[in-house]
This record gives sequence, structure tokens and C-alpha cells, in this order.
Amino acid sequence: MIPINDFLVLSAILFSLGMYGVLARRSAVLILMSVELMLQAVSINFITFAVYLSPEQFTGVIFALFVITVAAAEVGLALAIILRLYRNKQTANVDEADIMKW
Amino acid sequence: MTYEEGIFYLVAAITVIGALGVVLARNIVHSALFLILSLLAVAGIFILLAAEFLAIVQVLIYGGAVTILILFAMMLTRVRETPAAVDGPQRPVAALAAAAFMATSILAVVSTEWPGNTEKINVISLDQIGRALFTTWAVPFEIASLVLIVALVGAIVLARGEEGE
Amino acid sequence: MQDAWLMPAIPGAAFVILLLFGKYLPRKGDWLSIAAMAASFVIFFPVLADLLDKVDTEGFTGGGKSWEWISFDTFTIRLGFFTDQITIVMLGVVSFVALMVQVYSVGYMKGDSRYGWYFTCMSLFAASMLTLVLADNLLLLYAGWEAVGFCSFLLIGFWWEKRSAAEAAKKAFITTRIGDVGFLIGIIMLWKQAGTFDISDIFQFAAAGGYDSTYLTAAVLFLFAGAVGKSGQFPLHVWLPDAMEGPTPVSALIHAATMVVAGVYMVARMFPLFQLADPVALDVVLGLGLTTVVLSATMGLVATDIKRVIAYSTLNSLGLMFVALGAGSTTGAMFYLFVHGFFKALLFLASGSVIHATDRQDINDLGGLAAKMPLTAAVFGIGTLSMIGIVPLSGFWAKDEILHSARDAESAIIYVIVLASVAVTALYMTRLYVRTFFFQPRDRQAREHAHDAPLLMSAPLLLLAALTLVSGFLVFDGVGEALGFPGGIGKFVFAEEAEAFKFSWEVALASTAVALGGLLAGFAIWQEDAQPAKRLGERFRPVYELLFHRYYVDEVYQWAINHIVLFAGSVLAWFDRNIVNDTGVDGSAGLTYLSGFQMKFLETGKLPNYALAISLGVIVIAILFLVLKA
Amino acid sequence: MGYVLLALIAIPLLSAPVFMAVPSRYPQLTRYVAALGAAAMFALSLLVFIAYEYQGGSGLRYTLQWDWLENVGLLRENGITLHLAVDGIAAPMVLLTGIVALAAVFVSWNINFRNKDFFVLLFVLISGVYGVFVSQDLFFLFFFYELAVLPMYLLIAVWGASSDFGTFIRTKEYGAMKLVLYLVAGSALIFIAIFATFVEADKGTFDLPALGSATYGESFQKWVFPLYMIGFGVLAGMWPLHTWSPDGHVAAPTGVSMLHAGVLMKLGAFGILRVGITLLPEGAHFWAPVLMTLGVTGALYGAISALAQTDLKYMVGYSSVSHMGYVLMGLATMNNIGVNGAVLQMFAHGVMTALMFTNVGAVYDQAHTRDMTTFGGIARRMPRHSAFFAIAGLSSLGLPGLAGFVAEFHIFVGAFRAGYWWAGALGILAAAITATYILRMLAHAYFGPLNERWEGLKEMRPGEQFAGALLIAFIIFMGVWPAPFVDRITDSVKNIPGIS
Repeated sequence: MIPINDFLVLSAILFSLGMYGVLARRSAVLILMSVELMLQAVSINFITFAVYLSPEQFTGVIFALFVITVAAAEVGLALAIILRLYRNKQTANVDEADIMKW
Repeated sequence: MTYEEGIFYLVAAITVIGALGVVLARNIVHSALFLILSLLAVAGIFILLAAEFLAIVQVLIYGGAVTILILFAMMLTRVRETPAAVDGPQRPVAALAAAAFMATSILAVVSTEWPGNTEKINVISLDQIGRALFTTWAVPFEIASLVLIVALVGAIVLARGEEGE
Repeated sequence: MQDAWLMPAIPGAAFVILLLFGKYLPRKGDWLSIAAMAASFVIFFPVLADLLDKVDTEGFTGGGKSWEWISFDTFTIRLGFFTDQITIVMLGVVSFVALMVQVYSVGYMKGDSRYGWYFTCMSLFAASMLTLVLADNLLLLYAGWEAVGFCSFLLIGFWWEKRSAAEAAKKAFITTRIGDVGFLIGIIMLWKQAGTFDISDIFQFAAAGGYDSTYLTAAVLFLFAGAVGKSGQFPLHVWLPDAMEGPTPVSALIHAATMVVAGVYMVARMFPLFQLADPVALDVVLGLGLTTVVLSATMGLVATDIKRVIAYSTLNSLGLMFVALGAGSTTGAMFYLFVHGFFKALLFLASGSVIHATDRQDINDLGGLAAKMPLTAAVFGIGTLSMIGIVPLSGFWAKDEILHSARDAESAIIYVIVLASVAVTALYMTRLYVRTFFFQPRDRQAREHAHDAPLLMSAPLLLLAALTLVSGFLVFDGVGEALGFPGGIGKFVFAEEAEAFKFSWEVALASTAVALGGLLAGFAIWQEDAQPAKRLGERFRPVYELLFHRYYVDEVYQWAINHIVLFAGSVLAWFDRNIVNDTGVDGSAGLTYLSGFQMKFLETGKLPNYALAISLGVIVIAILFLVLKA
Repeated sequence: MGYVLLALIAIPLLSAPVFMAVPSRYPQLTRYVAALGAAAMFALSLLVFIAYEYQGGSGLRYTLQWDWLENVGLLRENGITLHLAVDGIAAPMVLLTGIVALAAVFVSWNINFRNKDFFVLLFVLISGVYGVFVSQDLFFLFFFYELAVLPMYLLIAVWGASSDFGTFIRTKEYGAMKLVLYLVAGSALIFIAIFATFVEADKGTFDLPALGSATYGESFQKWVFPLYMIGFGVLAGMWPLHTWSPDGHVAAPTGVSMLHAGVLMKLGAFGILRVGITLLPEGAHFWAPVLMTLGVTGALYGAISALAQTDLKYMVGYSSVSHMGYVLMGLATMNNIGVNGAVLQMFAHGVMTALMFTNVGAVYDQAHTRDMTTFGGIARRMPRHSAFFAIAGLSSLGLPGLAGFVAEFHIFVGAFRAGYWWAGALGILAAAITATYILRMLAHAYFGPLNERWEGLKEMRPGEQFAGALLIAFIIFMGVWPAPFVDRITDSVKNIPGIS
């Protein structure tokens, strides 16, 4: 059998890689993709805990379901925002949209 | 090492390679393709966790809808033609932060004593999930549908652009 | 003695009525003030009789009545009135002179625009002064002490439209206040050990050795600081000559007979403590008294304002009283205080008559008034001779007593100085008298209208003159016994001193010779047009200048106030405005603004930067969490 | 009787809608409403003071306790209650507030610009002041404390006056801003201290008597007392955190200055006593020498600074700093006599400084300058005004028979008793310096020959005369017969732990 820690470590690696992507990338689309990776890591965590530790309530599974749902909505909205950004600034790079400061 | 473990490590390796590809690729289209790979591998992980329903949902929504959407966005914004560097100036710090986070969370995982049986995967049937969704989780479920509607409307309003544009 | 408290209470009540309703009373209420004073004076006699009844009983230490004023825990302050022999002397002087002065003022102040206010202040003064005298505890004494100072402020500045009067009032109050700082410290020091303000309790405590000698010495020296201020001793004497800006009757009452001698009275009252303290305390008293005597007597030689000369003579007398105290002779001091009240008030009131009649007060404008104002000249002469110390006027006996104590003091030089001062006193008093009343008038116009004062003003003069003539004889046991006292004033007041009154031909002759010498020299120097005086003035120009500028003490003080006190004030104000406020307060505000201005550049507006910050924050928190858990 | 205290807080707050109901066309009516409200408060304050029975009992009178929040989160039984009561320390303070409020309303009679708003804010301030004095709950005490402080900003910034002193300018906005920032900074410290106390006491309540019965560790007391001391000390004008006070006075309109110096600054000293010393006696003992030093420094520093001022309001402002220094000295003695003196001084200073500001306002209204060097001999034109000013000044320099003496004397005796002989001596010296600046001012501005420029000055308005007479009545009353005050104060002071 696979020990729980294997899944959790995988989730941690996945999350960290997503985090790296969010922090290092410039393009909004790439950042979005990295966010998806992080969401995947979270989902893995949720399901892992549900099937290993609380099979009676399996809240984690339900949550993973919601995560996927919300992720879908989020991607739709985020892409719409990226589109607007691109129309206004002719770029999809987030570090070029910096007029909302002092 | 049981065969289950062997399969797990294989799938996990594909997931990680996909993720690495997403965050490291110089070409943005390659990134998108790596993302698909990674997402599909995660569906495999879900199967290993005995959550077949979620795996299917994952393939349908992520592997299908989300990646398609992302590819559309790429096309519409013509990110490929952007000549500037794909990575920002804070890449080294980002790498450091990510590494630190990874170390921290792995340390946390390893050092924690989990309550309950950490060896056995309990199968949660589709039947159970369905009942739970429509009884205990009925209200959040409805709200989730509301969220989707709102997101849909919002996305349309945002993407449509203003009059005369 | 139980009812002695009525003496201050009646004028006090009169003050309240006059203050509130004085405007609406007929004659603006002068009669009320005088009636209250007269009532006070009348009450003096039953009090005296009561005291005489009891004074012979064994262990008598005085008596009175008191009410609780503030009391909590162990801390009690009482409004207590207390009469003993030393009090009664002062009571007599105060109530009698105050009555005389008020009667005199009816004529003197007639037609003044603040006639009613004058009598209001006079009533308050009488009440405060009698409170001071009768107080059985130091705090009430202090209250009366400050209140008389306040009345003095009001009355010196009575004609406050005059810049000089306003300044003199201020100067008097502040100068005495400086002494009072010490006085209050002394009172609290005495309280701290004894736990009571009651004077007789403090005496008992001290007699039982409750105070450490050094501590007690410090305490009494602080007390003495109050006396220095109030009684115009060097170095706080500067206010008294300036105080002559007030109406003349005020000078007679407050700045000659009563308030200024409060310092002497206080020291005499607290004398047991001075005796218990280190001898240094009394040496200080003696030294300052002697300094004042020398300074004031010499300054009197060149002053030309008739009232200022008398003010210097007052300083001179006060100095003598402190010399007596310093030499250990409370009898001498109190007796001098007693007779001084009469003859100095007489001098002031008589000079008031002169000023009233001629509207001049510079002796260079006066002269030859004896013919026009025979009565005034006569009583003024009596006062002058008493001040000089000619047999058999009261001043002679009192001064003789002080000379005695000076001779018995540790150093012969004290005796010589005091004796010399007698000569100088004779000199300047003669000068004053001669220049005012004899020879040709220098301002004829002034002499034209001069006349003797009306009866209302003359009567007090005559009464005071009579007392000046006879009061000195109270030193003799025989006289005292004839009047119903247990003996002469020394024996009566200070029963423990068997031979209270000391007399020796040697001292009497020496002082008479010196006084007469001064008197004759005065006649010689200031006769007719005072040519010898002018020649002397030319000859000793620097000395004349020094005296004329009052030893430059006022100038030094003025310089110190302008360049030290006010300078310190403006430095501190500058410091407060520019350092504390503009640098410290506004500076920190500016620093906040500046740091905010600089810090805002941390906001790059770039999403990745924010995300990185969030991540780092999460990592730090996670690590902290792990570490703390471990 | 507890409802009387509630009424004291409620009347000023409830008069706001009444003011709003008055049409703006009738400014005079607004004034009558204000006068009526103030008179009611004065009457009730007097009632509270007179009816206070000072013999025996626990020290708290007229208790009223309404639950507000309990058994929620950290709060347990009686967590936060509207607990109103007076003790012997609060009773004179309540009376003081009534007196000064009434006087301030009459002095503010001539405010024409938006006088409705002015009175509403003034009354809110008064309500806050009453609230602080009668609250027995730390939460509400703090609440009312803030309620009293914040209206000051608008009152000064809208109705104040900017002044040009030649070398520097003080705008009203500057004065208002500085005042509020300072006081809010002080409140921040108090806020921290209150929560620290709440947690340390572990009683689950903000009720002061309950907190008073808790025990606090020694190091806790040492750390938290200075928070109270400095936090409340800011409002008490503690040196060197005093500069908001003179500048605030210069900017504020007369009526507000009266309340500010007369009552508001007392809140600070009252807070130190009511919260700091009462709850944390050991901390107070530990910090008493520091407080004493700051108090003496303030007393001397204020007096010497006042000596150099030519602006009347600055002079009075610095004299307030000086007199509040005495109050802090009294508190620092930590003995019965000195603390009594401190409370007496709070009352005495409140009344006499209100009187001084009444007078400064009266002369400023007519002359449009406060520079005392330009005056001269104006006592001839304004005799009553001059007499009032002189009485206030004499009280502040400690003339026996007036309120200031009684208070200062207690403080000096207390200081000597506590062994701070140097502080007592310097305090007495400061009183002599006070005499100097007061008399200099009187001699320069009021006495001497009349400067022709001021030929046209008239006597102060009847309303101001009434205010002055009211204040003087209490100055003399307390000076001549302090027993009613002392009896009430000592009734409570003796119950404060740590006061010997």
C-alpha cells in the first residue's frame, strides 16, 4: 500500500512548483496555469486526507469537487480579465500593469 | 515496493515533470501542453486514491475545458508574439521562496503524526458522494452553481468590451 | 481670652459687608470700618483683663479657642486663636494704631475716587493682621501673613494709575513672596517631624528634643527668611522704600507700625526654637539686622522724599529689633516694637499732614513750616526725638534696651556699630525735621496754603504723641504695677527673666551723648540753605553717589531680573517652542510624514512583488509555527 | 440616585436632537436651550456633590449597573456593564464639570457662526467628561474618554482662531490637529494597558471594582503602570508631553479653552488616580519618583515659560501646565495628604483657569489682541474684569483664603511627608514664580496709566460677569471652607490601596 506521506509530499512539490511559477512568470496566462497547479496540489491533499483519515465523512472529496468547480469559474473570469488587460495595454504581462499605486 | 507503489511513483513523476515543464518552458505553448500532461497525471493520482469520479471530472473539466480556454486566451492575446522575457526579474528569489516552502511543507508532512490509519486507502463510492452532495452539502452545492452563473455572466461582461470599442 | 477671636472677626465681617454693599452705604461705609475697628479695640481690654487675671497662675502659657478647619487621618489644621503675653503687646499696638490711622484717613482720603475701596482694604488688613497675631498655629499664621502682604499690595497700588505705584505694589508682593518661599518650607519642615502645626505643641516637641539640631537650625533659618522678606531686612529690603507710593496713612499702619514688624513678632514668637537651634541661627539674625541698620541709616542721609526718609528710619528700627533678637533679647525687640508702633505711626501721620497741606513731599521743596503748622511741627518733633532716642521719650528706653543686649553680645564691634548707627539716625532725622519745618521755605507757594490738619486728623496725632511720650515708662516695674500689670513690660511679657529691664548709666550716657552729638551736627550741617551738606556731598562725591543709588542694590536686582530671570524665561520659552515643540513634536510628525512618503515607494504596483511578499510572509509564519510547535 | 448620574450623561447627549429641532433662524433660542441644559447639569452636579454622604460605606455611591455584554468570548459575568457610581474623588469632579459647563455656555453666548453645531459638540464633550468621572467600568471609561477628546478637533478647527506671533504662526488647524493626535496617541497606550490589565486580572470583566480585587504580578505592575501614567499623563499636560496644551488654548475659542483646561486636563490626572494607582499600586510606588520628577519639572518649567510669554492665552496655557504639574506631584506622593491635595488642586485649578480664560476671552473679544505689552491701565475701563482676573491670578499663586492655596499646601505637605523635600521646596519656589508672572501681567496690562488706544474698552458682557461670579464663588468657598471637599475626597482616597 502507498503510505499517506507519499501523496502529501507530491502535493507539496506540486504546490511549490506552482508557487514558483506564480512568482517568477510575467505573463498572466502562465501565472494562471501555475495557479491551476497549486489548486491541483490542494485537491490532492483534500482527497488524500479524506480517503486515509476520515472516510466516514469524506469532506475532502466534496471539497475537491468544489475546488474544481470554483477553479473552472475562476479560469473563465481570469481569462476575461486578461483579455481586457490585453485590449487596454496591448500586453498580457502583469508587471506592466502597475498604475494602481500611490 | 509493491506494484501499486511503482505505478504511483511513475504517475507522480509524470505529474512533477509536467509541472516543471509548465513553470520552466521558454515557449508558452509548450507550457500549456505540459499543463495538460500534468493535469491528466493528477487524474491518475486521483484514481490511485480510489476517487474515480473525481478523476473523470478532472479529465473533463481540466483536461478539456480549462486547457482549451487557456489556449484560446493565448491566441487572443497573442502572447507568443510578445518578444520580452517570459520570466520576471525576481525569478531567483521566487526559486528560493518556492524551495523554502517545499522544504518547510515536506518537513511538516514528515514530522507530523497523523491520526488514524495512514496505510490503508478507504474506497468512497460514487453512491456515497452523490448522497452526501444532495443532502449534507445541498446548500453549498446550489451556491456553487450560483458561483458558476455569476462567473459566466461576469466573464461575458468583461470580455465583451464596452460600447463603441 | 476665649473671645479674642472676635478681634479679627469683626473687621473681617465689616470687610465682607463693605466689599459687597459698600457702594450703597452712606459715606461709602467708612463709619462701618472704623466702628468695627473700634469694637476690636474695645474688645482688647477685656482680653487684656482676662489675661492679667490668669497670668499669675502657675504654668500659665496662654489660652484661646479653636475650630477644626481641615481634618482627616492624622492631618489636622485648626483655626485657632491664642493669647499670651507676647501676643497682647502686639494686639495692643495693632488695634490701637489701626484705629488711629483709620480715623485719620477719613480726613486724609476725603474726596478720593476710591474712598470706599480704601476702607474696605483697611478692614481686610485689620482682620488679617489680627489673625496673624492671634494665630495659634503656623498655618493660620502663614495665612494671615500672606493676607497682610496682599493688603499691602492692594494699598501700595492704591493709586494704580500711577505706573510707579503699580510697579511698587508688584515689587513689594514679589519680594516678600521670595521670603515666604522659605517661610513655608520652614513651616512644613517643622510639621514633618512634629506632625502638628500648633505652635505650643511644636515647642513641647522641640523641648523634648524631637528635632535634630541641624534640622531645627535649617528650619528656623527658613522661617527667618520669611521674616527677612516681610520686615524688609537686607537683602530683601528694597521693597519698603518703594512702598511709600501708597497713601501715607497706609505707610503709617502697614509699613511702619504693624505688618513690617510681623517678622520681628514671628521670630519673637518662635524664639524658643531659635534658642534650641544651633547658635548660627541667631548669628544670622544678628548679622542681617546689623547690615540692615548700617545700610538704611546711611541711605537715610541722602534721601529727599519725606516719606522715604521715614521708611529708611523704619528699616533702621527693624534692623535694631533683629539685632536685639539676634543678641538674645526678645524683651528689647518686643519693647522696641511696642513703642516703635506709636512713634513711627506718629511720624508718618504727621508727614501725611505735611503732604496733605502742601502737596509736596520732597524736603527740598519744603521748609519753614513750623510757623504755619505748629501742632504738626510739635508732634513731628516728638516723634523725631523719640526715634533719635532722647530722654525721656519712649524711643530712648527701648533703644537703651537694645544697646544693652548689643553690648552683652559676643563681639564689641556690634556695640560700636549700633552706637554709631544711633548717631547717624540722629543726623538724618534732624536733617528731615530741620529741612521740613525750619528756616526759609524753598517753595513759597507750598507754604502759602499750609495749615494744621482739622481736628479729625489731629486727634490721632495727639493721642499717638501722648503715647510716644509716656509708653516708654512701661519698662519700670513700678509703672507696670501701678497699671495693674505684674510688673514692667519685661517682667510681664517674659516672666522668666527676673531682671527683664536692664539699665546702666554707662550705656545711657553713651547713647545720649551720641544722639545729641548727631542732633547738633545735623543742625550744623543742614542749617539755613544747607551749604555744609552740599560741600560734604561734593567732597565725598563717590560716597554720596553710592548712597544716593541705595548701594546699587536695586540696580543689581533689576539687572538680575532682566538678565537672569527674564532671560531664563525667554530661553525656556524659546526652548519649548523651538526644541520641544518644533523639533520634538512637529519633528516627530514630520518624521512620520517623511517615512510615509519614503515607504510608499515600496508599493511598486507590480503584482509579482506583492505575491512574493505574501509568499515570504506565509513561509515565515509556517516556519515560526513549526519552530514553536517543536 | 443612580439615575442622576445617568441623567448627567444623557442630558447633554439628548440635547443634541433638541438643538437640531431649533430652527437656525433663531440663534437666540439655541442659546437659551444651551443655558437651560447647562443649568440642569449644574443643578444635578450640585445635587450629587451635596447629597454625597461621606461617612462610612464602601466609597461608591449612587450605583447603577446595566448589562451591556457578558458571557461572550473572553467576557464572563458582568463582562461589560454600564456601571455608574461616584466616589469622593469623582464627586468634586462632577461638580467642577457642572460649574465649568455652565460658565462656558454663558461665555459662548456671542458665538454666531453655526452656534447650534457648536453647542451640540460642546455638549457631547461635556457628556464624555461626565462619563469618565462616573464610570466604574474600564470599557466605558475609555469610551467616554474618547468621546470627550474627539469633539475638540471640530470645536477648535471650526470655531477657533489662528494667530500670527511675528516670528511664528499658529493656525487653528495646527492646534486642533496637534491636540487630537497627542491625545489619541495617549489613548493608544491606555488601550493597550486596559487590555493587558483585563487579561492579567483574568476575571473576564472590565468592571473596576472587580478588577480592583484582582491581584497583579509585580513585574506586570511595573510594566503596565507607565502605560497608564504616560497615556493619561498626555492629557494631564505632563512635561514634556505638554506642548499640545498651550497651542491648543491659543487656537481654541474661549468656551472650549475653559472646558479644555478646566475639565479635560483633569481627566488625565483622574485617570492616573482612578485606574493607574488604584489598580496597580505597586507599579505606582515604583514609578512615583519619576512621576514626581516630571510633575516638579512641569510645575517649574511651566511657570518659567509663562514668565516670558506676552500673549495672555499662552501665559494662561503655560500656567495650566505648571498647575497640572502640582497635581502630578500630589499623585506621586502616594500618601493621603498629597493625593487629597492633588484632587483639591484639580478642582481649584479647574475653576480658576476657567476664570482666567473667561477674562482673556472678554478682553480679546473687544481688543482683538492678547498681547499684554500693548495694554496698559485697562483696569480703569474694565474694573470688574480686572478684579476677576486678579482673583484668578491670586488663587493660582496660592493666596490663603482662595482655593489654590488649600490645594497647593496639601501637595507640598504631602511631598515633604513622602520624603521628596526637594520637590516640595521647588514646588513652593514655582508658586513664587507664579506670583511673579501673574503680578507682572497685572502691573503691565491692567495697572498703570491708561493707554489711549484702549479708551473705548467696555466692561465684560453680563453673561461673562455671571460666569466669572459663579467661578469666583467656588474659588472663595473652597478657599475659606475646604472641609466639604476634603471630607468627600478623603473618604475615597483612604480606600485606595497603596496610599498610606
